[in-house]
Amino acid sequence: MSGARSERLVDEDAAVALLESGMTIAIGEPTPMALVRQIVRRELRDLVVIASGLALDMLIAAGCVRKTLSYYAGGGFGVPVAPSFRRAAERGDIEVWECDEGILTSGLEAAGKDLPFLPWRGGVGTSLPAVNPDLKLITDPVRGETLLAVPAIRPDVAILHAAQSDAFGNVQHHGGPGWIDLFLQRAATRCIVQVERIVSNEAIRANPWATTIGRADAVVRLPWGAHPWYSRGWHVQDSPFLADYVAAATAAAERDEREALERWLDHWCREPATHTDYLERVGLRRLLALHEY
Amino acid sequence: MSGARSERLVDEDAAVALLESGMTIAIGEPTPMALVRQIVRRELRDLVVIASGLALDMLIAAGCVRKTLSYYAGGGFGVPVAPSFRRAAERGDIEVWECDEGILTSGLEAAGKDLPFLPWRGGVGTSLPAVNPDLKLITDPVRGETLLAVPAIRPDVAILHAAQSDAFGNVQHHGGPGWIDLFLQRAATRCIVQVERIVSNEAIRANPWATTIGRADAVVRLPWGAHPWYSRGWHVQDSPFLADYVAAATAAAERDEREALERWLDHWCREPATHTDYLERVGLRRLLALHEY
Amino acid sequence: MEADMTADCSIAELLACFIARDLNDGEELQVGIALPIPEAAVRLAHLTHGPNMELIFLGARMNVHHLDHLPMPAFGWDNRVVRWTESFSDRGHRFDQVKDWHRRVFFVGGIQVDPHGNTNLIGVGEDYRRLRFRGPGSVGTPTLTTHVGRYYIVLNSHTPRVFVPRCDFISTVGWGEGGADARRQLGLPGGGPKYCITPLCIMDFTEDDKRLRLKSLHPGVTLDAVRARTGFDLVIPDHVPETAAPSAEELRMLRSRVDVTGALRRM
Amino acid sequence: MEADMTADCSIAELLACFIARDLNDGEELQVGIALPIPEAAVRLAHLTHGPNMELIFLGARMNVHHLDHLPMPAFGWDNRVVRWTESFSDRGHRFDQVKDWHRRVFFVGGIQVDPHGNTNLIGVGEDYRRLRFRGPGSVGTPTLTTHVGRYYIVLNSHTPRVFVPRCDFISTVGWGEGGADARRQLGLPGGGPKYCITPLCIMDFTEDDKRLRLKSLHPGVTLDAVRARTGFDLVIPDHVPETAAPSAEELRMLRSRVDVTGALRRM
Repeated sequence: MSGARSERLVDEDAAVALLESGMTIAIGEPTPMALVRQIVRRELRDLVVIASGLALDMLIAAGCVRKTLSYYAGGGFGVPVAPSFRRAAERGDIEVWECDEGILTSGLEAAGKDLPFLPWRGGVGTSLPAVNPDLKLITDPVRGETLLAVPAIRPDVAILHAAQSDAFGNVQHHGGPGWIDLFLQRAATRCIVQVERIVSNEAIRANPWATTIGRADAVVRLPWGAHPWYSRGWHVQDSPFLADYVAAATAAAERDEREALERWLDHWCREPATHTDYLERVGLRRLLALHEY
Repeated sequence: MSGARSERLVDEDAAVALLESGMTIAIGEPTPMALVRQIVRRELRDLVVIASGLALDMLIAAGCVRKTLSYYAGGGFGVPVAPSFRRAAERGDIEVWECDEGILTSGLEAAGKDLPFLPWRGGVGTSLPAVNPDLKLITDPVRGETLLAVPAIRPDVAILHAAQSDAFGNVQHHGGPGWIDLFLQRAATRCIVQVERIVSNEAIRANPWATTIGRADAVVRLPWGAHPWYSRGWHVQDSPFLADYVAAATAAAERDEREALERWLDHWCREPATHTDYLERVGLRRLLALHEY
Repeated sequence: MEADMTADCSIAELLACFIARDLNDGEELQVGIALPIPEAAVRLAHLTHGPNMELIFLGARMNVHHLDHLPMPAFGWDNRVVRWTESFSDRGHRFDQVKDWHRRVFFVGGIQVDPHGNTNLIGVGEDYRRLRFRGPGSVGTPTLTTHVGRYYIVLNSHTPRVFVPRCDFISTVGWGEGGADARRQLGLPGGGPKYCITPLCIMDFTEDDKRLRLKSLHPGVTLDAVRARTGFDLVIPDHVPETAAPSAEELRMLRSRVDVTGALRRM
Repeated sequence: MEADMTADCSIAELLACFIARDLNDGEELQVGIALPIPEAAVRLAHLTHGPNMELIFLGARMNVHHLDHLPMPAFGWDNRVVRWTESFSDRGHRFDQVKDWHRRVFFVGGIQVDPHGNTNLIGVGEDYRRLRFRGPGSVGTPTLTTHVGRYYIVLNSHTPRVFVPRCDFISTVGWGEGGADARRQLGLPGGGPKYCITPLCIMDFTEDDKRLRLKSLHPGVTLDAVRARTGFDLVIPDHVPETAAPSAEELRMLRSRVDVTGALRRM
């Protein structure tokens, strides 16, 4: 009748072009590693990140991070504390906005609701308000209880990894969107989602209840884009690959031996120009072996 | 190995036995009319209700309601204002806790989060805090903005209508759970769900993302249990049936002619001992005619 | 024949076409229940010039620009309206992304409207405990109108009982006590009411004081009639045009692809 | 042969069986990542005496009592753990029904623990801006331990560096400054920590002061060893029993139906 509906499907370059130095970038889980690698490759700087695990550690190792809103930087990939995070935090190279999951989601919810703050109980009695002065103790106006006032957290961009989307940004996760992805999407000014595959609009409408994000600002098809992390419903994590990173990052953090880490970042982040280049380096055999779901 | 998993599937009598005079009962939408009729039939009194439309008006007409947390009592079934609600409110026969949808959901969310209150912006500048002194104007501790502090709303029981459940209380709606059902479920001490059909646990596990309520306290199979209201994915509303009620309730409210209304309540609520008795009165032909989805 | 078609255009049809023309591609259009004129308007706009509009009915979000026609089942209160859904706003929490409502457009009714576009759905009377007329309640309008980019006040009648110098109760804040920064001072991020639309006329708001101003009169309606049926002094510009009639094409689209049962013609 | 089986039981196996026995049917058991002992415990309890237990891993809720065995993939951090899901807690908002957590049981680790069961995952050092050891952060433990019915502190090591008179930072409040009403005074609705479980012993809390008290010593561990490796004075009852060994049946269940790869035996 009068023009056609605009697509929100973009290519890798266009997606990364939405990210800039100095931004607050929120990184979902399952982790959108393809976009994270591009952040390293393009040498974005002074980022404020909401992230954990490999993505957080790699971005710190590559010098991209000024500040992290941090609830957890450990476990998950085989070390008690992510090595680059640990070193940078101990030296004061990065600023840490200390919180927990309930505080973080409260701040994100406040942003989504266009409220300056939300109250939260978890954290009362702990050191969190002492080490993070943004968390104010308040007396609630109804029953006089002591609560934390968590200020709104407003990321510039959320980057997420999901199972599928149509060309119009209707995203559907498999097996749940991870614990924080929807909070990030609702709070962020823009949302970029990398997906395993693009499906028809009809496929979305056939099960609209499964639509987890109704209008992503950009979707980009990046199959295996969460590697070496897992992708829900598609493949498991690549544990030996993660162990390689941890070894290199630990040597850099604990013994100031940065060579292996820089080699790792060069080989896996800086040299491959595209995600497909990266996947070719990983190798099809290795990728397919992760598919025992 | 050691006993079996307990079922949460109960019959109609056992479900209604969980409801008592004086309780705060939250009624979902699509409306669990079969349980609402039983409330009338069993003459529960002094209820505080969260409800709208036919359920609200019928419960007021039958003298069950002391107070209503009310965001909307109109439209929907063919009148600008629900007639029995209007008369009772104007005469002061019921107490009205005036709110809007955003305020109501904020109070329900506060209850689910075990917080004494949540702040909300919608309603600032309106008469709501003046007519409902429970809504306090506060100055937010972060940016000094004026907001409403909405106290937690804690229903004793939520009663809902949904598409299906397994015997263990894993409930799945079709086409969305209505705008408020999940807020009610999260806030209420107990949750009773009437469903169109019972499915196997395997059917639930085949699509766990569709599970909207993970552990209803009781589920009861009441096919066509939302009649004369609609049941998402099953049947449309029975508009002539609703018009009959409206005519009777309007005569009672505006002209003090209660005869038709009492006859209506007798015939459709007080005389049928069970939901099946009710359905027999409605007639299979009429029920099947609503199925053009 | 086309001339005939526009000549017998009903006021409801006129208003639906007026609103439709005022909606922009890319906007998110939310219509509550029992508002047939806005419901027809957003469907018409979507089909005629809104390939990127999104319609929100009963918590379901859809883009159905590609469909041949968008009939109106029971004006929003028929669940079949969700058949075209792409996603549900009630998947999570309905009000958890209000920060993005700046691109949303909404419609409100009212039992009273004051000179600054504040409206009342609560009731009429001095004493809240003894109302002369108990209204339906404010539904989601306080929350929606606080945040949406703009909204329209759409009324079924235009009488001094509706247009009052002061609402007995305010359920949605338009421009408060008046003034271009009235909403900012109250901390309301949304853009406020744009037009007030009645069976007699269309009104907008003055730029400085944000007071209701006559914008156009519907065919056959006199200025005196509007004055007589408004309970306060409207701002009247020197020249008040007639509300622009729909084009034959708009009417054809409305009647053949949206209001196929002729509900608006019978209103 | 069964005697042999219990004789070569590892400490990790002993603790998994101890915890499993302490879990009640009908409870909701949430285990975070990298906690193999609690993970084995909840699976074992579910199979042996918990037909109405619900397990929560990675935001997925399941009841898998009917399955033959519940292997432990990568201790929680392998998404295949959600294969048995009945519902997802992250469908809406993860923390929107904490009011019902009184029937939930949780497990926390810590890099420091003080005499009242307060724990620290933030870091070690006097100055938060220059920590000697930066910890991983508190994950969801402040929120979970505020609300859950009870929780267990489960540690991989028992040294004076872990058991300190005062945590440098507190990420989860156990019993605060002590006293049976310490949590009530802080407004924390949850039941607090029940046991503190280490490779050497099991501790509970005194009823009045809520101070850590030795409850049982693991086989081969002396009282002096525990005293020497605890950085403050534990309350020591007159009689301290040995931690009860698992039954042959429990061990058989654990090894054949839960820890089929022998991960706990190798710890």
